[in-house]
Amino acid sequence: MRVNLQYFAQLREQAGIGDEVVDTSAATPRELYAELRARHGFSLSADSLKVAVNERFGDWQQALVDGDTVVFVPPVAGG
Amino acid sequence: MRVNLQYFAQLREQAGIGDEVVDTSAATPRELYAELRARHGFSLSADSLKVAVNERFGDWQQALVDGDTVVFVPPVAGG
Amino acid sequence: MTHFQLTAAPVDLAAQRAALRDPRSGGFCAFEGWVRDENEGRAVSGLEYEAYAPLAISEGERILDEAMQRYGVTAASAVHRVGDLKVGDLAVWIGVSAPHRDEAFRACRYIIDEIKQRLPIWKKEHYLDGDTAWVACTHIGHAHAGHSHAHEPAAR
Amino acid sequence: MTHFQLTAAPVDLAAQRAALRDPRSGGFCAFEGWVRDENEGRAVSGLEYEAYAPLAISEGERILDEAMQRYGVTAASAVHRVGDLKVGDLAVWIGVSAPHRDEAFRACRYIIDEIKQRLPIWKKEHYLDGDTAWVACTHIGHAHAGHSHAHEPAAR
Repeated sequence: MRVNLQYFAQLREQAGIGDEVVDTSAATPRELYAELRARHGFSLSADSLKVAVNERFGDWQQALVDGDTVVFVPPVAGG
Repeated sequence: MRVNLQYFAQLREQAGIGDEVVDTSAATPRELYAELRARHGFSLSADSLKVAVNERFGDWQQALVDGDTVVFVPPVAGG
Repeated sequence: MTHFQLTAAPVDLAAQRAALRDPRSGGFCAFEGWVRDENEGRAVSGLEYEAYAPLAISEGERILDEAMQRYGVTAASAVHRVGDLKVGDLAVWIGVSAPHRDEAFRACRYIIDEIKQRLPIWKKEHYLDGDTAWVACTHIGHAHAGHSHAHEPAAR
Repeated sequence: MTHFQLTAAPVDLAAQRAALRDPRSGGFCAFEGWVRDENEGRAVSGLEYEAYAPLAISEGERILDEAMQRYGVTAASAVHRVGDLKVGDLAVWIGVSAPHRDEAFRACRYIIDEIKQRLPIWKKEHYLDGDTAWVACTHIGHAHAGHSHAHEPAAR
């Protein structure tokens, strides 16, 4: 399965890229984040993030589908 | 004793004048208002008014002094 | 900075706001009172404000000082129109800048509530049917020490 | 009328305000967030805001809709800057018009609180000493269903 990733803030800086396409066997966002954290050395644990799938807030346990766009959302500070 | 009066809102309309100078024997604003109410037919009772003497909020029982400027303040509605 | 003004001319909003800018301020709250097209079910065409100016200004400055002290804000100002206004016109403008938003909101709210209760300013509503009435928000008192709302009928 | 915008350009305050005018509105409340010269004791030289734009905009619109429904206001809008800002710059503008002032204040406060908690927008502070840090107001959640404030250290 192939998914699109966009990175923001700390995740973008730590990954060194703003987006990427990955081939993965991760079934859920939780599994996908564990895989990417190991690869990029992300300092943030999944507990401090939210996840968005296809431009909507999603669930860590939802089933990923080929072609999904996934964003892991670091703690925010608008305003 | 001579005091200066300025009228606003309903009191101005009912008096038909914006200000006047009166010779009075009233010792306090309360006595003065009773006298003026009788003369001008003011509909508002003293209970619904505040009094200002010389551009400050004052007391209904304070002693009036020759030359004082007195304003009876109808219910307000700024803003 | 505190400053209360009465004016018969339209308010320069950009100038009012600019006067409150401060590098220590992270939050700015403004309130505007606009002339509405109805009040208590009656269609309004416009209003006139009448003020006892020297006392309105000194009491307005006092309210701004109180807000500064109570909420620790950086700057506050207010301006109130007098004379004839039509529907949609700005009747009162209040601005507050403060380090954080909570103080800015609370101080701004305090100022408008006190202005409505304490300033010797009177409002006469003109209705579409040709009638008019002096409108009373309240007897003069402290807004934040209990409210009392009365609608004073026209004295014509 | 609800409208949430992200912009890399300075905000046109007069245009934002004008869009909220309505003859049914008697009260207008605006909030502005300004870049402050310090945060938690550190001297700040400027900030950069980064946003996940499509989700920030849809979530911003949702917050405005919620405020309209909860408080029965006439109109509400907000605009948030992205990119580099310096001390004194406007980071966020919110405006609400409503029949009465209470709804205008409460809706405006709701919107800024929710924006700070829920929008995927990130703030990196630049300090006078050359250091930088990503600042977190909170994990994403509902501001009005319990607060949690965290200061996320810089990840460099």
